[in-house]
Amino acid sequence: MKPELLKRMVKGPDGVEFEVEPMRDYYCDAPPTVQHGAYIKIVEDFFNWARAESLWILGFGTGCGAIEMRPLMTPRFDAYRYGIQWRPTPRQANLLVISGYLSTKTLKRAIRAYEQMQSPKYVVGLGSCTINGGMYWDSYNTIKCLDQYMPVDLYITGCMPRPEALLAGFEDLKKLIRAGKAEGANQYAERFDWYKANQKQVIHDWDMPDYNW
Amino acid sequence: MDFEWIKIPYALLTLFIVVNFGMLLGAFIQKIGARVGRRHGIPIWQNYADLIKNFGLRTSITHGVMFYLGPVFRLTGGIGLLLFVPTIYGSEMFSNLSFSGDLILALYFVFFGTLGMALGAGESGHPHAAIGISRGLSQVSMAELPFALAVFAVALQYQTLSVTDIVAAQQGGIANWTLFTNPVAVAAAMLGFLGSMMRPPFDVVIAPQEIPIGPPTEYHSSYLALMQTNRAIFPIAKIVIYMNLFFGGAASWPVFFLKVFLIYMVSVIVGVVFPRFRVEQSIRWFLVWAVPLGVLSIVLV
Amino acid sequence: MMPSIAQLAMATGFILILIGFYGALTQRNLLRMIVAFTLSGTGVNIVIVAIGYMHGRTAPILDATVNAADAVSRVIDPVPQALVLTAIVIGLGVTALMLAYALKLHEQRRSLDIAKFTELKW
Amino acid sequence: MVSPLYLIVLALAAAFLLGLLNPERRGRAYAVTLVALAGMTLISADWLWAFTMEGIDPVDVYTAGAEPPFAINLRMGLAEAALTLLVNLTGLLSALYLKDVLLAGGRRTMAVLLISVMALVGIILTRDLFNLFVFFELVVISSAGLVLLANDKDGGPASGLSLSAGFKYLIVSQFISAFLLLGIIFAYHATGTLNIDGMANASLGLATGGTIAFFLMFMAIVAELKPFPANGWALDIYESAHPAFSAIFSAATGAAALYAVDKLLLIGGAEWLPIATGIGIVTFIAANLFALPQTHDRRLLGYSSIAQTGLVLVVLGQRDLLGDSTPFIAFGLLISHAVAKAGLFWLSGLLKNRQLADWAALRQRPLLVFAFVTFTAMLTGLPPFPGFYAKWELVHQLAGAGQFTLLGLILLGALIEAGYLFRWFGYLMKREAPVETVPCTGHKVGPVLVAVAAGWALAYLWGDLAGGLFGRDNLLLALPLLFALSFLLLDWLPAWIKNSLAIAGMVAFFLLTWGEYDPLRLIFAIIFLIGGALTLLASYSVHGRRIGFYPAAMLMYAGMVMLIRATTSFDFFAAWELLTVGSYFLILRGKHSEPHALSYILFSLGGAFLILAGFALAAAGAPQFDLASLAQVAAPAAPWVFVLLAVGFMTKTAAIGLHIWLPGAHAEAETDVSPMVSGILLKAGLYGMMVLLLAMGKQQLYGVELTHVLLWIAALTALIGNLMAVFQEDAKRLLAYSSIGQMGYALFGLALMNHLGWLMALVFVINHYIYKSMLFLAVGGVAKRTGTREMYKMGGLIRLMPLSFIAVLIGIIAVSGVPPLSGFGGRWVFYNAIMSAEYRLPMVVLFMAGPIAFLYLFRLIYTIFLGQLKDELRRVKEAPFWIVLPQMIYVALLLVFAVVPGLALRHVDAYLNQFFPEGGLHWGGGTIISDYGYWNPVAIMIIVGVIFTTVFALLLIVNRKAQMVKQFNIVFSAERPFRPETTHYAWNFYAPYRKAMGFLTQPFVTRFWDTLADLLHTAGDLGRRLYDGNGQSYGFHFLAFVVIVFFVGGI
Repeated sequence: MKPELLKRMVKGPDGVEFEVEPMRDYYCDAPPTVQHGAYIKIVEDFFNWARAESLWILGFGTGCGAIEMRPLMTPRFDAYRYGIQWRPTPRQANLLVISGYLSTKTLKRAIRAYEQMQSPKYVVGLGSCTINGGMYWDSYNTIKCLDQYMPVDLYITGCMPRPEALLAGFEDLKKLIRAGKAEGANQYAERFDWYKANQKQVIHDWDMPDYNW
Repeated sequence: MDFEWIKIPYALLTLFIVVNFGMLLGAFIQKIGARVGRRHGIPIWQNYADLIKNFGLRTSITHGVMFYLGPVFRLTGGIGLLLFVPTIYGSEMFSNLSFSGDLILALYFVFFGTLGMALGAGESGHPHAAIGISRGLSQVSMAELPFALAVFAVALQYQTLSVTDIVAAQQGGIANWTLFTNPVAVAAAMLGFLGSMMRPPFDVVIAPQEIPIGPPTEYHSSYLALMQTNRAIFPIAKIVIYMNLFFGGAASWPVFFLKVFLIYMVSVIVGVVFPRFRVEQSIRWFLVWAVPLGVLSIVLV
Repeated sequence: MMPSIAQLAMATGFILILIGFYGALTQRNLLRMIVAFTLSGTGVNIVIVAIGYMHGRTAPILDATVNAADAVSRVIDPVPQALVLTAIVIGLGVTALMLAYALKLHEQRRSLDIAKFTELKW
Repeated sequence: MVSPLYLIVLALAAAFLLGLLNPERRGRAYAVTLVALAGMTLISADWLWAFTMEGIDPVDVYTAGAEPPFAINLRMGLAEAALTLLVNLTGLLSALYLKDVLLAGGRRTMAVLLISVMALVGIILTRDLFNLFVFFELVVISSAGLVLLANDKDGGPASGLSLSAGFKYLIVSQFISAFLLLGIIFAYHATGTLNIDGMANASLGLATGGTIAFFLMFMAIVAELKPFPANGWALDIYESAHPAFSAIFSAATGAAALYAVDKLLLIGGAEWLPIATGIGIVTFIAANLFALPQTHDRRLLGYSSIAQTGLVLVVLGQRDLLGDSTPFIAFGLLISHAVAKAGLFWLSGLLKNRQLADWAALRQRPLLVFAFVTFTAMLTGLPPFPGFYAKWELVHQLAGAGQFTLLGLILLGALIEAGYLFRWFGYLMKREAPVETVPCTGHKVGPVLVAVAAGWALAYLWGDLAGGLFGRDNLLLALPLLFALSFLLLDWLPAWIKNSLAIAGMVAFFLLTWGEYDPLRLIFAIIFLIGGALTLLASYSVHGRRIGFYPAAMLMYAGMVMLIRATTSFDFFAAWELLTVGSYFLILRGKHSEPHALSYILFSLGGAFLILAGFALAAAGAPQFDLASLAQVAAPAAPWVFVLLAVGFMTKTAAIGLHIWLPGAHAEAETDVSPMVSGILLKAGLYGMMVLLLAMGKQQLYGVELTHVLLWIAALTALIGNLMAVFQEDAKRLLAYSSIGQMGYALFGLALMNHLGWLMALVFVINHYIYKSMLFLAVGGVAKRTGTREMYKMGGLIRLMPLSFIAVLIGIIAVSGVPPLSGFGGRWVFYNAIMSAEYRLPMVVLFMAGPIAFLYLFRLIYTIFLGQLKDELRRVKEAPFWIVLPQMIYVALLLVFAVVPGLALRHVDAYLNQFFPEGGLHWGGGTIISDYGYWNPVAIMIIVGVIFTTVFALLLIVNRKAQMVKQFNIVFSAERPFRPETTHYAWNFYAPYRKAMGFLTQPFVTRFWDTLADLLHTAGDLGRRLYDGNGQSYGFHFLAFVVIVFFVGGI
């Protein structure tokens, strides 16, 4: 635990000393809950259509695959015409693209970013490294199987997958969403303990709350 | 000029038209921007999808009361601004709620949403939000100045503070527009306009990667939806003021759509051509180029 | 023309005063300063007497030679004489006081140099 | 009636009797001394009674059975009676004070004291020149003896000091006596008489050598007044002698010597008056200047004594101009000086250490602090003391006669004097007290208290005298002032009782008098009285006795009430000074407010002097005039009157250039004082401007329209005030600068000189009172809880202090002028007002200032209440109830004033019609209509409310399940924040703005005033090096003085 997260005694302006426990005082520690869709199916379908047509990707590159996302914004591929946009903050993003191998160090950040997104939210794994570690299958500091750590809705294979493959993948994701099958967030909430245990197994300097609201 | 109940449905009608126009206009403008970069750009209905999606998100968080109220202030500011100014000249129906105040009311009500939004973003506790606000307020404090001077010049020119009267004075041909009767004031105001539209070169306030979009960095879901709605209304409400003061107002909806679009295009064209200013650069730019014009316009009236 | 005795006395008086002042301002020794002041005091007294002097008259003492009846026309002005007496007395008092001061100062500081007593200033 | 001769006889007899007593029975000798002095005092008092109450004629006493010129005669008149009473009483009290010293020194010491007093009485009574010389010599001898008293008491290494000082004194006296004797004998030679009246009749100046003779005498006697530069010896005596002797030396010797000069001037006639004036004014200025760098208390008092004597000499020198009021003025100044200086010297004897800052020890005894305050007020000529009346008369007469240079110099000198005196008082109140107990023995404190009592008695007396002379009411009988002063007596009560009394008194006074005000004044009356009572609610949060707070606060409020009730220039000015002093004491109460309170009082007094000069100029020789008749001031003087008064009033509104006192003063003041001095006090300046502008309207000076200049000043004030506020880290300083800006707006409105401009100013007056009081209370409450005023050290307090947050939120919306709150009303009226204004360019500056307000307002609320909560502030509680309560009342008031501004403004609007018939507002239904636009506050409030509620409801429905998170649950680029301190973006919040606009915030004004103060200080420091401590130099100074006067005076 980093020192700034340890309990500490502080003295208030009135001279009274009291304890500050950062993990409790500074972070919300409520666990995630399963969120149900709209009660009326047609409404939920409508929302799902909108979700599919408005995919906001978190601009966060984890590995070499990040370089394949840039061309999507260029005139050649122009992902915007499919309702795909990039957002700089996880609060406003729905789609987390794990672009390539994920070192344990980056995993921590990826988890934090993922948990700070609002549900429904989707994860797309890019390239073979996210599926089975790829060429880094025996590396000491990359994870091999992304879906042990966060619920992945879709993998796009390749090393690296070309932008066209990404576009195709996103189209597939849209279909999943429209079909109401992209419920990764709920899956994460349901199997929260399992995911956490997996995550903590590889992240040794766990210096954050269990769920990053 | 007094209140009647019928004004409420009329005002709601204006609101409805403007919201939709704003959504489509926003997307259209983005498409134009995309075409400049030789892309297709977003579909024309993209804003609707985004809005619905954001309303339809299942979770949200809140940092506190002001965080919650921030977007409410913002949208109230946008709607209020729109409704305090008559939209269509000569139409009792679309004079909205302008009986409650004149031009000065509109000018100051602009800040209602800004202030509320700044407070909400402030409560999120995110330093980037605060940095963005710091930049935004700094820039706006100078960008508003040429506009305010121009407005004063125009009010002096027509000897009234009533928007309706100012529009009335510009009727009877294009030569009567303030644009031609008082070009200096209009030039000053339009330079100020560039600064208040949050488009390049004056968009360092919402620098997307440096301070992830600044003030709204913590906003999401339905909060963001409210702000998107406001984003459709507010620029138009603002442009309506410019249109009424400087460009002869609009006597019908088609003219309205056209004029608003063209005025909007001014900032778009400038925006796609020029790179970004730093805050102090833009303040100096306004001080050196726009403010003297505003002063000149006051002196010349 | 020969100056009259009164003019001579007056000139002497003023010269004494000036000498006294000069001495008081230039001599740093307290005792010398006191002497200088005594000189100037004497000068002042001489001037006073000289002012009261009238040519050909006698001292304002009523005795056998001067009777009360014609005193007014025969004696010199008595007032300056009276003043001089008083002034001498007072001068004596002040001189004594200054000497006492000088003594005390010397006791305390072992010095009679006026320039040494400048702790109080500004 | 006892013959005045007995004054001398008694002293002599007692002195002889002492010689006969057994040297060991010291107590008996002391008793004899006291009895003799008491007897002398009684005789003088008896005569004074006879002259004042029974109105008898002056009495001549002939000695040796002959009339002058054949014998010496004494005269007892009113002046003599008063002066001998002063001398004897000072002698008596000093003898009391010297009890230990005299008992130790024995009968000889007592005899010397008696002779000293006797000689002083002789100087006053005698009408014979040579006799005068004798008495002077006696004074010299006895003084030289008494100087040494310090030896016995203090001992130690400093004991030799008084010895050398005494010797220097003797050296100079030798020169003086030589001159005096020579002068006397030549004068005698020329006129044949030694009698003063005889010589005056013989017109000495016409006789051969007469002028030189008089010149010599005059120089000698004037030298006894310690004129610049022939006064180094006196300073050394003041510094080293026993304070009780210094009291005599300053009060009694000074008075006697002045009277001697007065008598001498009878001989010299009118042609010598300018020389006396010249010597006096040079001495006054020089001594005050040299006192500035002083740190030794007694030497400082010495400088001040010299200065005061110089001032009285100026008055004597102007007596052909002042005519019958000369005694009134001269005595007013002299007696204030004597009582105060004696009291201060006695006070200094109670303290061990001699540095000014060591006087902080006096704080142990509030009564003595009060004594110090009384003396300081007397010396600086503050109401209700005699010096105030004297100053008023003097300035009026001088201005009436066109003596502007002299007038200016006198005021300058007085300001410098006030500077070092108040700086000293600041030390006393604020510096760290040395560890020593101030003795409280009766015989030492008694004289001080007698002096205090005498001071207040004289205040009453002069009030009466002035009342009789000029048809005024006695200031001390004014109900508000009496009410304020009564808190001095009640100061032992617990604070909450006094607070209740104060509130009740203010409300009651308002209820009693509210019918008497016109609408304009009514608004100010409401703000001063009811508003004041409201801010006092916050004072309930302070427990204990709170010594000194209520007299000060009530004095300020009394001054303000008297200000709006004043109808004549005199009443107005007196009220102005009272409120200045009261607020100064209030401001000084802050923890670190010493330098700020000093700059406040200096700017205020400087301003007050300008006002005084302006009134004097306008009065054109009359003792006072109706404020309304300012309008009739004739052309050449009128613009100058306008300038003087306007600048004077602008010191209070803190217009640019005169604003540097405000930020510190307001920021360092106590929590409940800040709203008083900001929300309420500043309005006094505006009120002054209103009175001025209403009466005088537009004035032109050298073709420049002064209201135009005012517009520029106001606009720049608004701009700089706002801009400076943006860059403050200290919350209260931010608010203080914001006040400067707001006052700029209000001043701008007034300077517009049209109907709506004035209305706007009034809207600002009301609004500024409400929101600035509220904000200061809120911020003060926060600062109280968090223990800091630095905003970046706060943050995230919204949940802990929600009520304070609401107050600040409403406050900043109102200040910024955003609809629907009341600030918008001010902006709307402003825009309508400038539509018909004649000048446009100043508005550009004002426009620039407008949006800047958003910057600092947002910073205020964000850095304190939003953002990240710090570790140590996690347990902070809401501000105390009594601080929150008034805030909530203000919130309600703001809302009410926002919805129905007509409640207050309608009446003012109607009232303004008689001054500005054009351009009023039309109040129809809910809509307010001007010539140019319209505004419906009710509709705005409803519309905004409805839209807001609807949108809010929508959000509530959609967003009903929002998860409440904590402060570190923010997206931090996929990291987490380190600590709240590093996450709260607050310090240097507007860094980019500073880059762009910081060049406008260069502290030019501060630098200007600092440089000016430095220059004065350096000048004083250089000048005083003249007094190098060498006795011979002092002798030389005297001779040089004579030569200079000879040549400059053109004799």
